[in-house]
Amino acid sequence: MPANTPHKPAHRLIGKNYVTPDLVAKVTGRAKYAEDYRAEGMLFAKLVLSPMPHAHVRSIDASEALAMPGVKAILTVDDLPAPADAMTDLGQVIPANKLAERALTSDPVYQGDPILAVCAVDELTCAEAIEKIRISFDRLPHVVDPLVTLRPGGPNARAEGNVWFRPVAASPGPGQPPPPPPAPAVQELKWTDADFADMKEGKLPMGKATDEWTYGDWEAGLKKADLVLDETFVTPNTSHQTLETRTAMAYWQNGKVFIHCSTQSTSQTVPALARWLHMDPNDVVVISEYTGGGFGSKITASIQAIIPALLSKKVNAPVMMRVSREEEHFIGKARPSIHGRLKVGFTKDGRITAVDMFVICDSGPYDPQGDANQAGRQLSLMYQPPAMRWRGLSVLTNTPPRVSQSQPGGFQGIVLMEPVLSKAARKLGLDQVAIHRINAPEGKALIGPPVGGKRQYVTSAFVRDALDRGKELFRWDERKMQAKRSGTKARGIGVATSCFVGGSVGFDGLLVIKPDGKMYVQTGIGNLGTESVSDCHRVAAEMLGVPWEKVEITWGHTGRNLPWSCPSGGSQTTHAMTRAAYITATDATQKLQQIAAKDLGGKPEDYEVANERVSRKGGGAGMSLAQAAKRAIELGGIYDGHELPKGINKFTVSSAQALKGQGLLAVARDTMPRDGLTHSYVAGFAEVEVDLETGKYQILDYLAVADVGTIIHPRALGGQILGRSMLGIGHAIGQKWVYDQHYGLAVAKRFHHNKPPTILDAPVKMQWDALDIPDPETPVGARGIGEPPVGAGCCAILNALSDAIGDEVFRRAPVTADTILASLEAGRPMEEGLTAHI
Amino acid sequence: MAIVHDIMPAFELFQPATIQDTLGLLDRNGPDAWVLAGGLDSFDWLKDRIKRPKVVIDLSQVDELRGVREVSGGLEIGAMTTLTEVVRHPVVREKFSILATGAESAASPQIRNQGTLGGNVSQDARCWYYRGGWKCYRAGGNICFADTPTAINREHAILGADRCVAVNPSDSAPALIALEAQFVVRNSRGERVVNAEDYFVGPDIDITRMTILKPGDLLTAIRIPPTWAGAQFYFEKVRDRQVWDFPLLNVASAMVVKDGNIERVRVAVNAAAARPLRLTAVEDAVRGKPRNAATGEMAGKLAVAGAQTLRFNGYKVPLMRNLVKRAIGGVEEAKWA
Amino acid sequence: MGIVEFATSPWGQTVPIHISFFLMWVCAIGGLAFLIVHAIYVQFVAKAEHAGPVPPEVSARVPAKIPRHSLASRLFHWTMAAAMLALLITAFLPKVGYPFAWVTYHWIAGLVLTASIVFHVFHASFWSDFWSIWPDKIDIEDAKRRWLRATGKSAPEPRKFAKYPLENKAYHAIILLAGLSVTLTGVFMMKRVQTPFFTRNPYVFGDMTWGLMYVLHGLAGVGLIALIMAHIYFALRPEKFAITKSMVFGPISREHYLEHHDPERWAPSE
Amino acid sequence: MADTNKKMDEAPRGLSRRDLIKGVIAAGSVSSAAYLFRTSLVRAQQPAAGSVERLVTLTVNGQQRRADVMKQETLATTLRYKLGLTGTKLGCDRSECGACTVLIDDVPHYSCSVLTHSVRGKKIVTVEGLASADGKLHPVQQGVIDEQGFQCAFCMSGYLMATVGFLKTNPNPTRAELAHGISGNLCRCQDYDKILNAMMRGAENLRKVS
Repeated sequence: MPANTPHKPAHRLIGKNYVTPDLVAKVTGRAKYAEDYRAEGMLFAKLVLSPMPHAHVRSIDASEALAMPGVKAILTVDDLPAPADAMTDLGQVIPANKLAERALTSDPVYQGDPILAVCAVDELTCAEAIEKIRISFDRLPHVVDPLVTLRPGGPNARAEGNVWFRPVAASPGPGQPPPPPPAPAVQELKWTDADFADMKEGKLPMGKATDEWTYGDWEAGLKKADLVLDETFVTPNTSHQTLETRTAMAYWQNGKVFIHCSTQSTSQTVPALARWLHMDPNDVVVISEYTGGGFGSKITASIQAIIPALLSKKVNAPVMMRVSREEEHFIGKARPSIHGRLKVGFTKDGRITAVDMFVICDSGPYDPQGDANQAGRQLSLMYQPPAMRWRGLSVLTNTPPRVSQSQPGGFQGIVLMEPVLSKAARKLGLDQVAIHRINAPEGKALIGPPVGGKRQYVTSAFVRDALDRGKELFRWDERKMQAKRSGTKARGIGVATSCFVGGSVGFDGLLVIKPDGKMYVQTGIGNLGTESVSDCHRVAAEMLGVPWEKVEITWGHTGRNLPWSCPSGGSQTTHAMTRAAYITATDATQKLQQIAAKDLGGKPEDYEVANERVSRKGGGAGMSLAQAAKRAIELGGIYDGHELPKGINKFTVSSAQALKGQGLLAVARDTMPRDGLTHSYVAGFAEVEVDLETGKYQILDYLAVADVGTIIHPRALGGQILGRSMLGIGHAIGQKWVYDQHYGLAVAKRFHHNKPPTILDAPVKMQWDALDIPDPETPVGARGIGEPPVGAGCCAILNALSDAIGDEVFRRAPVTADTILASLEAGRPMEEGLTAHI
Repeated sequence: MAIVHDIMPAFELFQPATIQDTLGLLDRNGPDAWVLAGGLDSFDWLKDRIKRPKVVIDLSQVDELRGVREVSGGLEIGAMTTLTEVVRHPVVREKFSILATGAESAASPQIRNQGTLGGNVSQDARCWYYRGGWKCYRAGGNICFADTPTAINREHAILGADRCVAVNPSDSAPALIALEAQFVVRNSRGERVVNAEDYFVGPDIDITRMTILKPGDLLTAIRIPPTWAGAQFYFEKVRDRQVWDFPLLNVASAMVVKDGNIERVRVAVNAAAARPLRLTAVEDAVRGKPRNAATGEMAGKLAVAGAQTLRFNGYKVPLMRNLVKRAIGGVEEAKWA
Repeated sequence: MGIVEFATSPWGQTVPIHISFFLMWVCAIGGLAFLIVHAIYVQFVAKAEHAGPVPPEVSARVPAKIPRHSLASRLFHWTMAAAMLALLITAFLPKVGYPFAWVTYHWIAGLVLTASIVFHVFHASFWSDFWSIWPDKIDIEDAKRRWLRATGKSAPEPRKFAKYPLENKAYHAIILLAGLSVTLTGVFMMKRVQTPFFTRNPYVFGDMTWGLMYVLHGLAGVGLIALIMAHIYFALRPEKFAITKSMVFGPISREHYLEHHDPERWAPSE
Repeated sequence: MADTNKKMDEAPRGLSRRDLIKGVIAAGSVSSAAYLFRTSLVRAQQPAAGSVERLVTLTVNGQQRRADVMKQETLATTLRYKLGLTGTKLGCDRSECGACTVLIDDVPHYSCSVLTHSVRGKKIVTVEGLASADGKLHPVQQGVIDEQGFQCAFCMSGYLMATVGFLKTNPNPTRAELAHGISGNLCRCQDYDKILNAMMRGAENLRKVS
């Protein structure tokens, strides 16, 4: 629970707890998730997944199945529309990636790749039909370990090769604008046996990389360092394992397809589904009022959501495709693992002089992941090395598709660096907090490699304040004095800092103040439990002086005239959509002022909006919002949405047009300036107790202090901070994949195999706090929080473990009892450091 | 034939009300019959469509199989008594607390509310290859996928392996062995009573079964003699997650100490082999010795003699050594200033 | 119920894993049936063969005892017999409902059998008359003659045997085939269990290859049940008992020699 | 078709349970139709001891509900697809996550792993049965409102039922005891700290009213 519940007394709503509009439906079980919908005549679909990690489907014989009573149809890759190009907001065409994932395939590239779907009157019939289908495969070479495919003569995960690379962009013709960056392609890359020599002493081999950037003179930096550490660390592949699987139900009506799916975003899911279905976005309706978790795996639903849609068209009836937990393990996406090796130079007082970073990202069989590069970027921000070289590869393997997971890449970067930092602190005899503090970013801190000759910087950072606040709340210095050993137990404390992108810009807001005096807010933000779907609009209510009880929010159904909102992922929403709410409320305020001026005389700026009224500054004449709304309808034009401003997204335009004439309509796009890239930060503190005779450990205490700008909704913020901290803690204590490399098949497909933490694995005590210092580059001052707690949670635990039992125990996460016990027994790291998926 | 999981195949269901009717049904259906107790192990097999019994005999309605009865200082626990009922039973808590501790460490509250003592001791191996439907020795095939150069086997056996290296995951079994419990097995031809440790079979004897139960057999009750009532007990389970997880290893011991010396003792471990192991060599070695750290050390070393490790389960040797050491010698509690 | 049992491989492919074990009953019963039929045949149908008298000058040259099996070959035979019985017992007793820890005994006996066979092949090839155990032209011809005479047709009288009767030779050929199949596949199978010799690795062959090996091992194995039954049966038959004794003590008697063997084709003590 | 879709468009706006159930029973009977032409898997035998009827009456949330139940059908399936009580969620269908937790005679069970036929004559309570008829929330539900517990809430109904069941055996638990009592449920948002706040508050609310 919050150590102290901070809030801004100046605000009426912002910074205050409240009951979110979706909560009662949730506690009563009335909240409907995709699978909770039923329709007369609804049919069911079931997937058939590839039993092989890499194969070609020679033939499918479904005749016997289709002859069974109750079996309606099967769907294969031949029934899918061709992959469509994507179009950016700027109208830039991104050509379809021929190697990208499709909903179904005849060339499975991982165990679990969906091959076909069967549609029948019920699931039992589906299952019995599937067992009558004969599929003949040509098995192809497979690889599930990124290092194995890089070995000389190692197998490739795909015919095209085993690594992603980006071809050099063609130089623009004279007077031509530079062409869009070329799409990444796959090629074969094998290292030499000499490259692998390092593996003997447990170091990550560093052969040819496909990508590289540098800034500063990193070689000189390492030379002049008082201490240079060369450390290898491996982070785990972890499935998102949202509790709700990506079940979807679809039906057609008057040429439109209605898709009930599990998605993080609402508005943003429409163009995605439209592209997969090769349809006009206006003919796609997304219904998702409640989503059972995403963590990055459902940012715009999932491509398999088109399967029930296509089947429904085929059989002319609603089709429900319930995705089982095991199917979710395969098609549900995962965070890519990173094998990393860092050479880091330190001065005596702990300041980093330079970082030389090498990372291998297991990108899975499909789209290239940005994690490798993002790991370097976020490391460069979090620890501010004056000079740095980053080299990386995105390797293809025959394992389930990867996608962003909370703090994508940033997490891995932090996890590679933190153990090095705390080891350096021990070697240099420095305090862990001190070494974090001296390397922490402040103000407009620099990030990443130069772009156009100049390094970019962030909007703001107050990490030192977070460390100081945490140090005090956690009674760090007191705990440092404690005994480290007693009986068969050892205790240790750890601190870690973490950062990530904290918000984007440029999205729309849309609201209507109606003659009933209520404010009707339309939102395309997804409702996946972050509460931003309602939190962000508190800003508009605050600014327009509307009591929260008089705010009606419409969300979760794109048939209900929603604006173009940001994707609900990557910690963008709070930042992007409080800005959109702010600009929209500003638009409403101006219109109210103009209406008041028209009716009551004077200039618009003579009027102010407060307490459900627009009235002359310093008291006097005014009118209620209800009256103003009525006038807006009479005035028409810009006031009730008959005229819409330029620059708003076409998605928003059609929604606004549908709402015109109902009251005072405010609609605007966030075009406000921002100097720097928005990032958020968390400092995590942990204490652990290790049983030296069993290797088991318990997390006694955990504290996270967040630097996320203005606090909008304390309880939701606390939930995000501690919830995402737990996600990181899960990576520290147990979450993993397990593969048999001979067959290239997963043996761990169940919760009790993959080990998502239970309530009893959570720290005995958890606390959170937030600085509540507004970000100077955004009007409300709020930044996103979903991502940075993850790395802090994981690494505070790892560092506390090293504090308790030393540096010679583990070389990878998760750290489990078997590793600790075996290593303590042998006095050196006993785990297989570099083998994937153990 | 394409593979599909997560849909239970249709089967014929019987819900007999008496043991007699149950035995009749078992006889009539022979190997086609699947006995359903709590169902928490069974439903995995059925939902994965790996096991396809024609007939499922659900014991949920057989009241004779439920409940804890006190008999001559000891207890008779019906096989269908839920783990929660066992854990909460006053006499179990008072006299045989090790059984409560063991049973309570199993799975999760909901599972203990439904899972039965009989089911817990009779559950199948949890080797993830076997459970994944891979046709291994235990599944009637001719290979062990868990003991190969590429196998991931951190949870597998260090003792008593024979081709199959799976372990028995029961948490209540070692406690029952320590308590010198007896298992009552009935079939249409009559009743037989076996010692707890003899209820389980290893792969050397029968590679496809975990227990002595054959088609037609029914475990009806577990008897706990007064022998160890109120003795000094020790139970510890080491697992990855603190709830809903199987043991990496567990140990149970019952001990009577007279003026500092171990007078009588029984100790058992599980998840070290395909059957819960009673450590008779350790028992003989420590009998009459003072209960102290030294005796514990000796017991621990003796316990792991002859252990054979696989690629990833080497840690189980020190783990078993230390757990037995604690069970015999006692634990040194941490004291934090 | 098929002869071979199939399973689904981890990749979802159907592969053979071993024979159906009902085949062991088929062989056992088949073997038994053969004994009974043969016993009846010999008792009631077969006419005693009266070979022509041996010229006295020839018989005079025949010593009282004619060595039939060298010590080496006798030792080999009995070692192999012991190993073979051990193998059959360890293989099939658990299958018929007497479970015990059989695997270690089985592969040890298997090694003994393999070693003894290797020894035998060398010994037979270089130290004893290698060809004496293989059927020759005369054997075939005489077999025809016997058949014709047995079926009441006229044919010249078959000659006496050389060292080994045809049945003996045929049996040797079959059991050699079976023996080589089980031992060869068996040796590979040791890669699949824990032994002091190799690190366990079932992946030296593919699922399909292994499956076929298991089938071959099984077929040869159950085949041996019948073959061994027949072998023991003949060893105990009164008219063959002299030979059985010779497998223990070495020589056969002058009388037996003169009655059954053709000094032209098998000259003793050479 | 048309009015079906109308109904489904309204559904998020919360259509009355009775309406939904009508639709669902209809849907249920459609999906059951497939079984009608299935013959028993074992050779036809005269009703032996313990043979079961497919039509059963269940006591759910105080109501008697008739349903046509397959032999292998789990309680979760019956509740969700035959009786329209979709508040009970399926997170894993493998008794691992607890999202399907319901009370059977006041004891929390994973309804995904209970044969519907085995609960004939037992008292079943689902999340829909917690609030009183007049819509007043159960004290434990109120605890969630008071503390804004949970995030995506897919696990919530399971946690509510596990907590309500646990509090019947221990009405005044410590935070640690409660955590242990509801440890059979998984939250992937891992809002465990806030969940415990909410459920401790719920326990307090419950003690106040009783």
